[in-house]
Amino acid sequence: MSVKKIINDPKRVVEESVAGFAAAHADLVRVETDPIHVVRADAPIAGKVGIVSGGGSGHEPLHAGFVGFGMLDAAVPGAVFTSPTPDPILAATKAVDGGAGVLHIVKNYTGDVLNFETAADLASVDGIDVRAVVTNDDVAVKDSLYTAGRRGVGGTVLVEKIAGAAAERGDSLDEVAEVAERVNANARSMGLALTPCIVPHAGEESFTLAEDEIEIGIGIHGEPGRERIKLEPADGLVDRLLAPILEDLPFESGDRVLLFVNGMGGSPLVELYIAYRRAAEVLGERGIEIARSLVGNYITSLEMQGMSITLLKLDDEMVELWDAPVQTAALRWGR
Amino acid sequence: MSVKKIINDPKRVVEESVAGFAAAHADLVRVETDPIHVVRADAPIAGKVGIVSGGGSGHEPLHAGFVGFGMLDAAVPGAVFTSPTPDPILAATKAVDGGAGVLHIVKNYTGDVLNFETAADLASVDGIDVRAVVTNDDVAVKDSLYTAGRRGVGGTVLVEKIAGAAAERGDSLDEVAEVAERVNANARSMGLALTPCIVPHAGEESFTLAEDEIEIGIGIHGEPGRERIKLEPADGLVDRLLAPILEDLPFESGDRVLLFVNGMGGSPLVELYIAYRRAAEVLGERGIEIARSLVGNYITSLEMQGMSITLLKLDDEMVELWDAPVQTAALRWGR
Amino acid sequence: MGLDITWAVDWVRRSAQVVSDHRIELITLDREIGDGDHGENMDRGFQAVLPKLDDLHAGSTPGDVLKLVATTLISTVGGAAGPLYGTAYLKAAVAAGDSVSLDGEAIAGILTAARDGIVLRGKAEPGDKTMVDAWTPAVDAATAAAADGADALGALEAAASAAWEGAAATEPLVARKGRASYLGERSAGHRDPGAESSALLLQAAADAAAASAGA
Amino acid sequence: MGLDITWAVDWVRRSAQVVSDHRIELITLDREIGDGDHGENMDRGFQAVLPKLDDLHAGSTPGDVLKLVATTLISTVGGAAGPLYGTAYLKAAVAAGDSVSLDGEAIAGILTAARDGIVLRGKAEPGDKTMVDAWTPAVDAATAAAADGADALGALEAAASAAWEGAAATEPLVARKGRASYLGERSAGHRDPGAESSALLLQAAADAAAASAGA
Ligand SMILES: Nc1ncnc2c1ncn2[C@@H]1O[C@H](COP(=O)(O)OP(=O)(O)O)[C@@H](O)[C@H]1O
Ligand SMILES: Nc1ncnc2c1ncn2[C@@H]1O[C@H](COP(=O)(O)OP(=O)(O)O)[C@@H](O)[C@H]1O
Ligand SMILES: [Mg+2]
Ligand SMILES: [Mg+2]
Ligand SMILES: [Mg+2]
Ligand SMILES: [Mg+2]
Repeated sequence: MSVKKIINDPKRVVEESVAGFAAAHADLVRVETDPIHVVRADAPIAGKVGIVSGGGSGHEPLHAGFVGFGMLDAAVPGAVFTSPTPDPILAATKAVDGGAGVLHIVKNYTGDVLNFETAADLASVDGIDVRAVVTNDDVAVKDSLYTAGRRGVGGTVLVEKIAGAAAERGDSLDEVAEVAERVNANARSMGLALTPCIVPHAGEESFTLAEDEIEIGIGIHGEPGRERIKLEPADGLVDRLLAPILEDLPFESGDRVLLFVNGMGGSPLVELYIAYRRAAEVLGERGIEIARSLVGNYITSLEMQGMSITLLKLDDEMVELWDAPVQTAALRWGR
Repeated sequence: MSVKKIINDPKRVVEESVAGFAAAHADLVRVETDPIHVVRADAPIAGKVGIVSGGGSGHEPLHAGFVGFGMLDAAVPGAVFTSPTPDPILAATKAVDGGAGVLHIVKNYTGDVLNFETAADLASVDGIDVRAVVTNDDVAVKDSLYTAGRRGVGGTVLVEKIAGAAAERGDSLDEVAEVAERVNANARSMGLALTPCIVPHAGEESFTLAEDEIEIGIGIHGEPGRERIKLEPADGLVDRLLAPILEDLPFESGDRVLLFVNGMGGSPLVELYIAYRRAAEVLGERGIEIARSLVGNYITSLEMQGMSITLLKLDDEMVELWDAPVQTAALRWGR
Repeated sequence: MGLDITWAVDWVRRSAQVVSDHRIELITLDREIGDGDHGENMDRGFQAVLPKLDDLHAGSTPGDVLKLVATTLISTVGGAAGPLYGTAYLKAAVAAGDSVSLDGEAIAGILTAARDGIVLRGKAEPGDKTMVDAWTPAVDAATAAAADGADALGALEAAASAAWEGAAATEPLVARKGRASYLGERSAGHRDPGAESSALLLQAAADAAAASAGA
Repeated sequence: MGLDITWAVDWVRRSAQVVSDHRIELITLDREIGDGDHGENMDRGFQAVLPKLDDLHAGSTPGDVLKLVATTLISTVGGAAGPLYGTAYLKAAVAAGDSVSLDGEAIAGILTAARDGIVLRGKAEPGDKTMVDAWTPAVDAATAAAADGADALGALEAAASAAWEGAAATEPLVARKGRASYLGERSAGHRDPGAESSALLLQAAADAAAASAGA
């Protein structure tokens, strides 16, 4: 075995990991194995909009770690870095449909979009009302005809929390979809990697970096970024991520934001807080108020070292929904 | 800069990181900088036993991430992998003394023990009633005259949670110390590393490992373990950690346990759950009931890849205290 | 001589074989400008098709085989390639209809339908550095060959060799669709993994046709 | 000739210098059988002492300097070495008392007190592969030299050279105290970092004495 990981058969990584997740969190979720999907223990909830998200594995705790009260009703993990096929998405959609319709939260990648689309088509045939919100908050990618469009990254976590709270309080499918769209439209992210990651079945680093090089503008699939630069001190790195984020929306003096400093999986917390410190300083200088914060590894790329920063411009409803109780394996407060 | 980390000046890592932590969690803690210690926002609480822990930095979220309602009243972070000096421990002890005395939770390392001892001596001079509980749950170390004794590792997190809940419900210093001792006495841990870590000021790997080698029996200070072996599949690794744990207490059929699969900082969650799956399987075969679980990065060694497993034999009071509400940056439920 | 069910089944077996043989190569190409899973995804998909071939009933047509491939790839491959290849085989199956034997013109029609399915789902244009850059020249070559009177083998041989040229021609391109597009200019200088797998599959079709002609 | 406040201050300055010069070496030794911070810890401590030397008032004694070093190391070094060295300097300060000039016997007494302080706190015995293995031969050598009539310089030179031998002699030992003990047998073959820093500090004391004698 050439890959240095705590795994058995590389082909069974997702299956075994999900089994472990199910055993560890039996109070929150149940897991179906054929096809694999993770469902909130008490799903379906009659009259509540169901929320399903999913995508390739390797980004944990996204998405299964967010299944539970006040967030997702189901998560569909694909193979590592590979969007799930329509079957488990369809199965999850059926499992959480409580008659009020189902929202699909889809990160904007060709594969995710196509597979969720097919599943949604099949679900409507079964009479389930499905809406999809496609997250695309990554400013590292130009949103133009010449790309597959911006990727869904850190903002996805915020969309899932806030839409989840809206569904939990009884909002309709239209309302839940609307707030999800609003969060996505007001979120901007950018990430960097100090090291690549290793996909278990590939057995080699996703890209190669010299001792003193880092990748700016990486996504979450271990793919290289837009630009390779020499390593800089943390403050400079934060500034590089924040500048394009701030000018894109734009974020302006007087705005209230949620500041989300996310680890890519392999960076120690101590570093994420050093980055948070600088980000808070920059926002302070610009008169932008940090009303809420999230720091930690929430949307990752296996063992990649690096971070992403997400800014979400908040309105009162978003703050209320952010603060609402949530009870999942990876995000929990209020109960 | 040769060290690939998100840091500025290697000598200011702890200071800047704690500043970021303070800014991100101003609702939970306040941070004093001279000397550095992190105090629960509402400390001191009159009539409540104060709980202080601390140790070298680089193990985050331990300990600052556990400051808040139902857990620690203060955390004292030393330099990276270096026990704090008595001054900040003393300052933290004074800051959290609500008249009911203060419990020091100290991991068994020569430096931690000596520095906390000195601080406790100084605090008693100031009339504060201080008790210390020294955690030493690491079965990788022989507890004999020929070592510095077993190290405090994963069990420390469980001691902090459970003692914190006891203090929160109003137990006396003697009672809090007693339950803390009881948790420590019933907890056993062992860890392994797939990769070393890099202390910022040292700038080099804490030890070197070949592509196919791992260290069994590592502690949390980036120090090498007892034994170096060839990499094995996850199930075999889990078995290697569990065997000495199980026989040490011993854990027996009919026991109810808390199973804690802890990441050393750099291993993806997906791997920790694969390990959890096997651990649950082994315990099931032995008739040991997993009553509570914790999976994630809670006591780490910077970016080290690896894991530790902790088993705690539970009694009813421990379960009740484990389930009690906790509100800290890294562990939160019930409020 | 037309191509029948034997050819279709042989094509699938050969496809599974070449994809498995080139698994690492496809992973490596995808690692360079994507996320390193294309070889794994395709291999998982075709390995899943193999046992299902045994379930084909006596009177099955090439179209039935194509449909079987389509549904299996859709439900096992995932990623971008799963729905794209799935749609390709599905549209090809529709084009093949109930025919028990496919001549040059039928083959050209099937390939055209497959390519159109990929474009319908993925919205890529030629030059975007995707599998479309292997399929479009392949379709053109097969259509021209069939118009010139080529038989099914001739049409597939023309398609395969054009697909290889198309795959090679993706190397200098800057990607505008799929994951490689995130790299911008840095995507140039690498071959598109989906174009490579497309050429492999079309070559397998031609090889199966040659074997069936030789038999 | 006895050693006075000038020597004491010079010793501290030289200590800070050698610890800084050997910072990486001490880190490396500690990385091999510990956690790689010993050089950083000692350097942080002695750098913190330096500015405080300016605050010494006119009539300060060697004992005052030792006490200043003790309190500063205790509050800045941390780890195991902080309290151990801190206690060593504190006990040494007590032994030095109010003396303004220290002869060979006084030096031997001071070193003995320092070593006893380390043992009191750390409970290590000779052969446990700790700084005690540098201090104990140093104390023995200084005591013997003083008994033979050596002056302060002579006592310190004897101590320093014995400390170096003691530090070297830790290499084959299996550690039984401190972090290196966790390694068991694997700790053999490496020099103890605390023994090395002890030898460096005692050498600095001897060098300062030589300079003061030469002056
Ligand atoms: N929009 C598209 N149209 C046509 N082909 C595409 C499109 N997007 C991606 N592809 C093809 O898919 C291939 C990647 O497939 P794969 O690696 O399996 O999926 P993913 O990109 O989701 O990891 C690319 O090499 C490209 O040929
Ligand atoms: N119990 C002890 N008695 C004497 N010296 C000790 C003891 N424990 C550790 N030491 C000394 O401390 C040194 C390590 O100091 P340092 O690296 O600064 O602290 P830490 O081990 O806490 O990281 C060891 O090399 C050893 O000489
Ligand atoms: Mg993929
Ligand atoms: Mg240390
Ligand atoms: Mg791919
Ligand atoms: Mg050390």
